[in-house]
Amino acid sequence: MSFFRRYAQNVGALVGLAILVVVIIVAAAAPILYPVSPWQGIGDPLLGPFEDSAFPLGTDMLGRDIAAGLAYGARVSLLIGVISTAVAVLIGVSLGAVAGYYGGRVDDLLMRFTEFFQTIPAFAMAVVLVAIFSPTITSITLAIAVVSWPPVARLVRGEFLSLRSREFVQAAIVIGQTGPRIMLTQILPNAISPIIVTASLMVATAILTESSLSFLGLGDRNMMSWGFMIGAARTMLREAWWLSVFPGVAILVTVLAINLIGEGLNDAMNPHLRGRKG
Amino acid sequence: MMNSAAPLLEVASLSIPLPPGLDREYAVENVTYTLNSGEILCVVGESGSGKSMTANAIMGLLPSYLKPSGGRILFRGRDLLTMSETELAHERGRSVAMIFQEPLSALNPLMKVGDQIAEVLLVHGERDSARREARVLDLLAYVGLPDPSNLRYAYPFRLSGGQRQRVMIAMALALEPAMLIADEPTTALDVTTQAQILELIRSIQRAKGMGVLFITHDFGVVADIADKVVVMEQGVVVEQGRAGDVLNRPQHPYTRRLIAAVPHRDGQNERASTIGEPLLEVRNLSKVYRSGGGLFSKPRVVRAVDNVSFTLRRGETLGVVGESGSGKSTLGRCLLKLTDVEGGEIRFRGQDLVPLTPAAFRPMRRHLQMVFQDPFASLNPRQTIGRILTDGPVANGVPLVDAERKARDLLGLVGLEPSAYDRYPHEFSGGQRQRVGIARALALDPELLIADESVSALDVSVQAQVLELLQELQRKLDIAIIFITHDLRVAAQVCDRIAVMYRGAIVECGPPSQVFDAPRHDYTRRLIAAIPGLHWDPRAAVA
Amino acid sequence: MNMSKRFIYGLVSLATIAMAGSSLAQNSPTPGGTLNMIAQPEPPVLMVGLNSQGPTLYVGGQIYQSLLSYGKDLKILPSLAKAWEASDDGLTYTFTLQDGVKWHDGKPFSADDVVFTADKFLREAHPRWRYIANTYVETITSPSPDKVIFKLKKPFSAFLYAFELSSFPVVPKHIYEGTDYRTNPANQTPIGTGPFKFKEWKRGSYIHLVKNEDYWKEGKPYLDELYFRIVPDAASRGVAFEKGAVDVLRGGDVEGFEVRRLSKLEGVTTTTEGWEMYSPLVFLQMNLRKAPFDNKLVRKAVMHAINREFIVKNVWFGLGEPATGPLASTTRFYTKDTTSYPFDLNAAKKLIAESGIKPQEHTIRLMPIPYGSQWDRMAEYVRQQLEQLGFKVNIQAVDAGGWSQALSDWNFDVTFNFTYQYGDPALGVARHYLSSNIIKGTPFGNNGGYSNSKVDELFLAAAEAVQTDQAAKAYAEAQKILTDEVPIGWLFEQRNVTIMRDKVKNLVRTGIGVNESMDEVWIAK
Amino acid sequence: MKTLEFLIQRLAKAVMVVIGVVILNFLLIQLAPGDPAAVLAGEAGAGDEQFIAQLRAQFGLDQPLYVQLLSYLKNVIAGDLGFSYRNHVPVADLILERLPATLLLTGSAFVFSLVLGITLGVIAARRRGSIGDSVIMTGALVFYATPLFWVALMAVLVFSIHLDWLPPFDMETVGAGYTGWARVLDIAHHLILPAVTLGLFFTAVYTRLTRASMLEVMNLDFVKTARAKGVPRGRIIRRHVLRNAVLPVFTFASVQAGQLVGGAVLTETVFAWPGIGRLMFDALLQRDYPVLLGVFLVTATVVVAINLVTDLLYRIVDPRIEATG
Repeated sequence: MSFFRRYAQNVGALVGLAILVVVIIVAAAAPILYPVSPWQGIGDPLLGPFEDSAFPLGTDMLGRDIAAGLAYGARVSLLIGVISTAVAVLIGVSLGAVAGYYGGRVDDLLMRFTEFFQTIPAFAMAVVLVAIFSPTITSITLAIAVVSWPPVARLVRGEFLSLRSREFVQAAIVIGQTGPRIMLTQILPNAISPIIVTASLMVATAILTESSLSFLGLGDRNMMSWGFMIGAARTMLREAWWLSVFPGVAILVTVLAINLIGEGLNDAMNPHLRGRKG
Repeated sequence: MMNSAAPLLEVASLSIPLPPGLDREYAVENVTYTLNSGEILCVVGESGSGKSMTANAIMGLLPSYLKPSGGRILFRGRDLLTMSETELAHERGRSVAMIFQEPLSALNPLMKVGDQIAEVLLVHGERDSARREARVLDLLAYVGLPDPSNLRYAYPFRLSGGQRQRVMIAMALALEPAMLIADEPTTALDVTTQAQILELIRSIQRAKGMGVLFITHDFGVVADIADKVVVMEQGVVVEQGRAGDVLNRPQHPYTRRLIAAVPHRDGQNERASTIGEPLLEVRNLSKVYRSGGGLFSKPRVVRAVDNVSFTLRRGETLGVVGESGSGKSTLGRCLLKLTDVEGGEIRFRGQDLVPLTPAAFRPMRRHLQMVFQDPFASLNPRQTIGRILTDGPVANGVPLVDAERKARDLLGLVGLEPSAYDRYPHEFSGGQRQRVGIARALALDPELLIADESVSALDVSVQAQVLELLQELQRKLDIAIIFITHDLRVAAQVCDRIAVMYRGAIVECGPPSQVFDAPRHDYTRRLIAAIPGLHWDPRAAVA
Repeated sequence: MNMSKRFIYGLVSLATIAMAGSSLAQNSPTPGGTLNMIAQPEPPVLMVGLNSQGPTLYVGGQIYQSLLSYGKDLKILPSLAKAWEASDDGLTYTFTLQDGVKWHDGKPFSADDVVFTADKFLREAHPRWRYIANTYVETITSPSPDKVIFKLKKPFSAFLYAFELSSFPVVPKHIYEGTDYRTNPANQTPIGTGPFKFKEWKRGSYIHLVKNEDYWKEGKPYLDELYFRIVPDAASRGVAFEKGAVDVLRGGDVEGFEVRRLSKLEGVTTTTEGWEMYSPLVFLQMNLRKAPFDNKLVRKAVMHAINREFIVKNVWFGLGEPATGPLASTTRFYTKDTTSYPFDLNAAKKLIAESGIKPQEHTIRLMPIPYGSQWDRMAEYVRQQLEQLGFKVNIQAVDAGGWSQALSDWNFDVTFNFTYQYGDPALGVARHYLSSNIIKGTPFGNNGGYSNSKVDELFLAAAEAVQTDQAAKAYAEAQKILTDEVPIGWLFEQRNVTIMRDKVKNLVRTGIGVNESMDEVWIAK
Repeated sequence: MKTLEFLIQRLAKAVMVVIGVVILNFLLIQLAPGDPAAVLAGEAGAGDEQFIAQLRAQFGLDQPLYVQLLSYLKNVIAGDLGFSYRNHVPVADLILERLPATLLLTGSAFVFSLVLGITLGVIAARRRGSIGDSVIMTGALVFYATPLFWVALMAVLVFSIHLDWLPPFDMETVGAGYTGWARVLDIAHHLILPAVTLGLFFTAVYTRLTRASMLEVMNLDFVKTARAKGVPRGRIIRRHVLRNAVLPVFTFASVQAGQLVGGAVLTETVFAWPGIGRLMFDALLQRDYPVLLGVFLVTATVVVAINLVTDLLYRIVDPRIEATG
């Protein structure tokens, strides 16, 4: 059965994909849907949802459109999620691959280094990094990447360690391929499915982390993000619930969708684990 | 409730359909056989023949997606298929017991073996812990395990493969069931251990008068223990009868083919070991594994390869035979520098390979190639056959066009369709994959080929074909082969000389006739004595 | 009118104030009870001499006392000094101390403590006092145990306003003399002269003070115990008040819209009084060293472009008044006779056009002061308005450390800041405009780099004026010049609201509000 | 047997990791703009350059970096975590005062999430495909996707404000003067909301993990052996599957233990819990570096200690470790 057929059999995964596609479309079309900057107060302050048809989700204390904020926030969340994950995967795969393939001292050294990062609570570390380098979208993305690579490194190391002793890798050595080439063309393609699955879940975690950082006031002040919206409105929860409920739901739904996709990918890529249903 | 007139077990027209979308409709179709008390019935067949399926059906251990669609399984006249799970659980372990192929994974790693045996007694109503303990000690002693009073506190990982299987047998015997199902119980074991376990099963069966359903792929084992034989192919019983009849006068072509493929000594293959010039000279090669060293304790040292010396000539086949842990595979890895070496020399065409750095050795690798054991693990599942075959030449500087042409030629040489070039490994059977593995090695025009258990994972008929291919290629290309195997019969069939390894050292080396007929070392003698079906001549059966 | 005469005899009957309080409450004080408050953020230390942040003063003000206090009308009131006197030339100030004052450890309080505090402790540890002491004070002596004499080098009209709690907390000489003030372990168990003694500080949880039985005012304080709770989350603080866990919310404890909600609750009283001494004034600090803010017309345009009414109404939920100039309208010497800048985007755009600046060529870094979400909202609003003038604006988020550093090193384009007035422009206002105060290293100097010798002269003249009307004239002229030149974009005067339950009586009595010793506070049963 | 040696080896490794973490953090913090002296001066309301220079000298900030690092390391090894000039107390006192609160919070959250997570995971795995399974797994997925701070805010809104069941913040009733069991109960009452909030995400993680692990173990050969022995299903789950299935969950949980402290930063803020998570955050914003470093050091030590204990327990639970380790 093809990968896509297997994926399509998973209803949850399809729903997740559909939601994510909608989020992506909204994010991409934000400037068309809402040509005015989401920071510009264009309505009366604190309009409730559906009070004014021009602002179906209401406005905040400065009269900014919540719906526009959500649309632009999707861009930030996805951007940070995807890029930080990409960077983390890059670091994790490089270190994990080298450690797992070469083993011995190199492995020891790299894993000890990884341990340093794992010993420090990831979120606390992210908070410190962002605070130190001042919160910009770059520093936030990098901080999330820096705290999320260790699990990838461990995973990749494990995969490489076990794949390295597999016979096709031994065969590649015997036919005279060089180490880097073996890692890249023989082992990596075989380790890629768990990496993809992990990466998809990391995107979700990164979005959550960004929102938590924003909640603590460590978001990029020039980028409208969901976490920022909640952070800015959380003290008004009881006065103007819509300010924090809508972005909260947006995070929940998006992260949920990505998790569903991740599970779908996992099931589709590891067919031997299937047959659980029914 | 017991019907003493009925046979112990009667499988009648049993059919189990496979889920849709697979290559055949039924896992087993219309299978019928009977087993009486005091009898050993061997179900024999190759992988995918459905031989284990009936056993699992009897125990009610089929995976949830498989449900028998027809037939009956009568145990003492009662149909097991209509029993509830509770009723079945009541019978399991008490009336019917089962042992499996992999004793390590079949035992709970976190439970002491004594407890695992005692659990059978407990769940079947023995509430008195002192009686349970006494029985456990009895059983452990009965299956021939040393020092039962200590051993019952051991965890499975502490035991050897043979000991684990003995624990499994003790567990199966705990309530003295009327029937024992043994699903390939010796396949994962060394040949000498296998002989002991077979002997144990046979003696218990006789002593207790049990009926044993014994599933195996090995006709040698069948020859050793079977009273009755059922031969299965593709889910269907093709032939059954008394052991002597089936083994010596096989009727069905498939049975005949299987028996013909059983490896055997082939005296005609023996050539003078002086032909050709020396290609590889190994002198005093040693390899030591250290493990578990700490601050205060000395590391455990295993001399995996201990002072090994031999010479290999062009066009010669040297068999390296030994049981697991004998160091035979490590020797192969040392020769290819897949692992570093403690001491000694490996002179290839006069040059010592030992001191070479990996980078310096890489250009020479093309001369020394290897065919691996596992046809599934040795091919990169993400690469096409073409890519697999061209990677080596390309890595050694051959232009891609030339490499591709050569690869296509090789496909023909190893007997594969040209269309195989663009397909992926999973589209091929085990034997075909092993042919690809051979082609990959040959793509580099090697002078030395190391075949590490290259046919062990294959079904016997496929094994015969691959062995034939290797021999034919060797004749054509004049390659020297080091043939590493645990199976003396296979070595005897293809090798010019045989080196027997035991605990890292070569204890005996010589032409098959000498090793077989006049073994000098005690270990060799034990090894030969343990060959299953030693006194049965398959050639005579199909002659 | 001779200035010294105004202050010649300041011994005002404490009973007057107490009675004024009780007459409002319409029943008489009953002793006993516990008052629950919130310290937000948690003070780093309670030793007021080492830290003068709001919460430190709030809690420390119950332990430590200063020589003087100030009424809601900024009238000088006695505290540890029962009388004070200034010489006619404005160069000698004599303080007479209260009788029978004891430190919390039982040691008697005397003029030696005051001299030590002024000459040693605060001169080393207190940045504002050290400036005053080094600039104006010649000698500090105590001729007798109840008298302290300050001799000045030159007249300083604001001198008597420098003895407020945050500027001049009196510390015990016998504990601090000859020690490293910052690492002295006694900082953890503060010893003062105030109505309440330190009992326990469970960091992150609460600070517990208990009644000082030996307090120098007979029969005071009324309360038995004070709890200052630590509740880091603003919403939780609102809940704490609502649930009755605390009885008082100090200005800034909860955000503006919460004030609106909580003040409507049953049995709750609010007041904006008690901040007269500080009268915080919030302003936009522009860096005058760089384009475009080196251009006066641009600064005027900015003033026109920002709707200060909108800020007060929507960002601060009405808790403020738009500012008109450098002085808060609640303080002395304030004048209305200045240039005003009503909200007018067109006027602003016209000014930009006149200035010759091309706004689209400027990317302005706007650095909000990291003191909470309302400041962030204000930054977002200011960005929005500056963008309407055509500037590109980047908000540069910083934490307190980064803000302080950037401002102190003049490494900013625009930021917010605020100033406490401390009762006299010489103390709270002049520092932001004097060219002599263009110094690195402090966020509360003349960080924009404004320099006008006329303004310098006027401020100096006012500070050294012996006559009040001289000072008033000089300040009026300075305000005129400043509002024309806009060295700083004055935004609004904060109106901090103290919210309390009706049963809490006499809480806000003076111009320093809740920082005042709560020796007159009582709880109705 | 070899346990002592193992312990010494692991301890040495643990010390190395902690020192590594200290150095890493120390260097990291040097990258921060803004120095503590400037912040202090800022808070004091004014400050001249001389004043700040005096503060810098007092904090040792005028020394070269490597000297600061070396002297810090030396002090740490001697058990001295430095002096917080902002709070005017030794860092160790400050942290020790706040550490128990965090240990209590994270410990309760840890136990809560493990117990609940494993229980739900086992139920879901046993009833695979049933409605119960779907409900549990959907719940796990939702809590896995909900921001922690959001859950915290909602929990306060519902359980404290509307229902008035649980106190919305604080660790105990201030000024109530409870002692003995009354105090324990009081603290427990206050603990419920923050611990559950902090634990929910991890509960979701452990539920998913346990279920997957259970299903995997259920497919292993020895489970088949147990069935072939006639062991009833309930006993198979309890005696055979569960023990093997929770081992990876425990490993994961131990590795993740540090993450709870990260989450505690948020929880402690919302629930006014007087722990080190908030101390860390405050110290960070106020550039109180000795405290920040101290918190990281203590956290790392706790995490390393948890890992060590887990490893030791593992050696008891899983006999195979000793042979390979």
